[in-house]
Amino acid sequence: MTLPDGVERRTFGGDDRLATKGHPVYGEPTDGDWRCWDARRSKLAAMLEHGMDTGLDGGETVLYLGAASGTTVSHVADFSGPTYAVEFAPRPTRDLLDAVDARENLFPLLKDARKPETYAHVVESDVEVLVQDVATRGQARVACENARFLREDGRLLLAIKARSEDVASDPETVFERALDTLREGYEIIETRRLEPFHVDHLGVVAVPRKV
Amino acid sequence: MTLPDGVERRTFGGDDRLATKGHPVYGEPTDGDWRCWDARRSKLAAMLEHGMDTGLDGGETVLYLGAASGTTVSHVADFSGPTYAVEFAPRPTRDLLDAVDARENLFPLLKDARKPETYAHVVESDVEVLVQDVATRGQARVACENARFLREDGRLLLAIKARSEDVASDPETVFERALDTLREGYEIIETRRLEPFHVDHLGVVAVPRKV
Amino acid sequence: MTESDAETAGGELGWFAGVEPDDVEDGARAIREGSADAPADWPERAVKAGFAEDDADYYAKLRKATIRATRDAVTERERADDRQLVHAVRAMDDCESEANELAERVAEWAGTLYPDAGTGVGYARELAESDPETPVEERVVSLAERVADLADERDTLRSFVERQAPAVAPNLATLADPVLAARLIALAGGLESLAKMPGGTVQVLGAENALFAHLRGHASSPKHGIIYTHEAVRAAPPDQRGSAARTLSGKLVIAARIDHYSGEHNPELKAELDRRMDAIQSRGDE
Amino acid sequence: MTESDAETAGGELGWFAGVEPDDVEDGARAIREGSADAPADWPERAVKAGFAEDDADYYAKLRKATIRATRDAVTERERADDRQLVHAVRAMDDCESEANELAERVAEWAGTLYPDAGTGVGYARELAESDPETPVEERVVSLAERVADLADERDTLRSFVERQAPAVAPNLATLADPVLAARLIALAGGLESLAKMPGGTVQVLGAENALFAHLRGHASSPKHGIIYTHEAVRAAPPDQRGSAARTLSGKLVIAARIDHYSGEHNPELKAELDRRMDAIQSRGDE
Repeated sequence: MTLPDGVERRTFGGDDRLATKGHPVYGEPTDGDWRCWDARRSKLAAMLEHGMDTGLDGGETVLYLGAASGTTVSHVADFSGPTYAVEFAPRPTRDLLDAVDARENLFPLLKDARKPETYAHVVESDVEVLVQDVATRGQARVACENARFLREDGRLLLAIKARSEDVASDPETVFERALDTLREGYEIIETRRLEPFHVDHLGVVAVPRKV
Repeated sequence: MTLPDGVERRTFGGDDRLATKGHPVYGEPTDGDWRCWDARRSKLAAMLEHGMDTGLDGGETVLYLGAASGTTVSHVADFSGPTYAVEFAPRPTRDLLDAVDARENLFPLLKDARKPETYAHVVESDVEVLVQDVATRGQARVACENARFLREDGRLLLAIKARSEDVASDPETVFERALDTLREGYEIIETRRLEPFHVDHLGVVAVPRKV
Repeated sequence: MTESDAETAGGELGWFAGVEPDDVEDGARAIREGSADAPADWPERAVKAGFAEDDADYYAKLRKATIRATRDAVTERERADDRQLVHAVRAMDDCESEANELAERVAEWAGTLYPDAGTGVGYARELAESDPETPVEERVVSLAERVADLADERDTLRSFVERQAPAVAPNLATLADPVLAARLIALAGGLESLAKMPGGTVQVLGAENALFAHLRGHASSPKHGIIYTHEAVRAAPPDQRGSAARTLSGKLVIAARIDHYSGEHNPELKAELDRRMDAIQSRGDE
Repeated sequence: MTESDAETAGGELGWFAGVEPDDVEDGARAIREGSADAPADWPERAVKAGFAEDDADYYAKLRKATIRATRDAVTERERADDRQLVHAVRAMDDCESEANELAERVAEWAGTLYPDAGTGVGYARELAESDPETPVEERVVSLAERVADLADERDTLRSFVERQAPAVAPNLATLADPVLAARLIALAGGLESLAKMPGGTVQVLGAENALFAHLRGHASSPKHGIIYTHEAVRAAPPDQRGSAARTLSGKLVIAARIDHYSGEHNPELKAELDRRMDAIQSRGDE
């Protein structure tokens, strides 16, 4: 599996880590222009570390749901084209705005990912990658609702957090239920548990279902 | 193990059951003067069915704690001498009074078994058998408090209900704790689970500790 | 050493001490009220003290006295159940009003968070089942859980009252419904007080505020208090309500008296009430 | 078919529709308030409609407008946090008073059942842990659990308030304690209202009843409302309390203004308050 253009493996503190080129955002280790992209802090980086078939080449148009304070989306913007970052909570969005300051291709939106109609007049159609990392119940439903933004051969890169769905059930059961819902809008290409980087998280790569 | 005088095995509805001779009390099956003493309805009968060494010969002076509506204590009075029946709740005691009507040797007391000083002026000393079936927490403590009534070589016949002590812990743990408390006042001769007649109940035979 | 010395030495007296051999009532009182730290050979002592001729005679006397003591104690304890009923119905009303109050706070708060927020205990129950996503939502949902718990508590107390009222006051609970019966007992301060009230007082129980206003000359005399919630009064034609309330409260007092003094259930009371109410109803129809 | 026909045909309009190319503020407004069922190729349409020269120009304009929109929305949403704080502190007081009320009922009821019954929330917590033995006891213990739950809820709300108040109003929460800060915001009806109040009004917030009595001529002017709970007022010598309350409320209003308009924490405010309070204290000592 090759990494996207703009993502490289570099050595930080003696360890081999993913890195992107850009202005530092959250105090991450740097090496010249390169900034460390730690799989322990980013589910997308963990998917790349696990060699999942993300389909990322670099330069894609991206819709990122659940941008939080911008840790991951700042790396994504480093190697992508226009990147729309949706986040619902005001406090982390303050930090996200700092990451935006140093990136020309990053567009922040304080919106609820469960309500795509509130940003469909801003986010363009046919984005090539939909990255989703929201920690709310109904994560698969959110992905289905947002399929409208993705082009036919685009990719959904989804991290499902079991505890956000259901703290009482066993994670595998939760994942199966989520995948069942996801299949209403997507064809699933690959799934993989994100341990050891993220406990009880499932990485999913999917493409929109042909209508 | 021999049964006490006045308790016999007889056939009721094709089954071999314990029976005592006396006026029927609660609609139990009868066979002539004999009334069926069902181990499913009586913990003391279950102890006899299991062949526990109750030491009962018949004709003993008995203090019965937790007489409830009189189901078991009426059988006890059928084959014993003076029988003191202590019960705390008024409603079942109304029924107990009916059982008393037909038994010259049964003395009802609406008293709290946790407060023996409230009936020590009525119940005589040196009773030969202390039967206890109270469904309150601290069953072993109640037995210790009432040891004062028992003669040196008398027997405590105790049924411990696990759920009355602690619904959350496993019954064996509960029984162990109760037996530890019981040893402060008694020497334990025999213990036995009362399944299948009574779930999560422990039958205990004990004698007062030599001082 | 005489026997009375021995008893003093032991420090303890049996139930029969000071009781005349044939005074069952006094024996029963001694059994109920007495106490001792340790038991003794009471049969032997009673014989030696001349209370009984022999053991058999002692046990016969003991039996009579324990039966009498236990029967009295049962009656008294069961009578105390009316006080438990009073506490239960008051607690039920407390839970009801607290659930409603807190539900208002929940509705007000949830309204700032959820566009589809509703009101009342029903909405709070719904919200209590939902999954909070922010620390604020956690607090609102948790508050909604408190509302649901209080409403459940009220429901359980209501079931308790509905079960207990017929046991405490079988006739009153038949004429009124069990909850109304419990409320009347609560307002009167007990079944005994209710049984001793004139019908006119029962008629306005629960309308004390209106009654005081009337006595101060500010308002007309109230025609009914809480018994207004009884269907016989509510169903009566408006101009017959005073008459219906008067009749009902008279019957309720009779029911309370039977419940207090005999405790026997008398179905005839209810039939009589229904006949009287039908008559009042048809008077209105003319 | 013109571009505007095409847009109408698609049924959807982009955020830039009707927005002047250089009007960032209006663009931001459209981003925040607009909506569409489905996305479209907005960059292309914006260029065709003459809103942008090319894609690069469109994205530059989009970026400016989204940053502005998001910054405004964040500020507004965070400001709404003061309202959440108000709800939280009111809910906290509700839970407190309901727990106390219900604890009284528990104490009254338990007193009829247990000789060693106590009173208050503390006793209810104790009782809630006990094992009921009769149906009545089950109800009382369950009611005690409701008290314990409400008291826990109050405690959790207090922690929430203590965490949130410094985020919403850092300076106010430093000068007053966080709970008092929240209460002042609640009494004023929001941080903005508090920021706009004269010091004299803040001084008597929470003493409205006493103030109205004064205005109707029934009482002397109240010297302090809820700020009386502040240690600076309570610790002042009795004849200096009015002065302490006046000084404190003046400083609290300044704190509320900084919190509302800039949000920057200024430790100097607290130091200044302490100096003034020391001066008042020593005046009393003379």
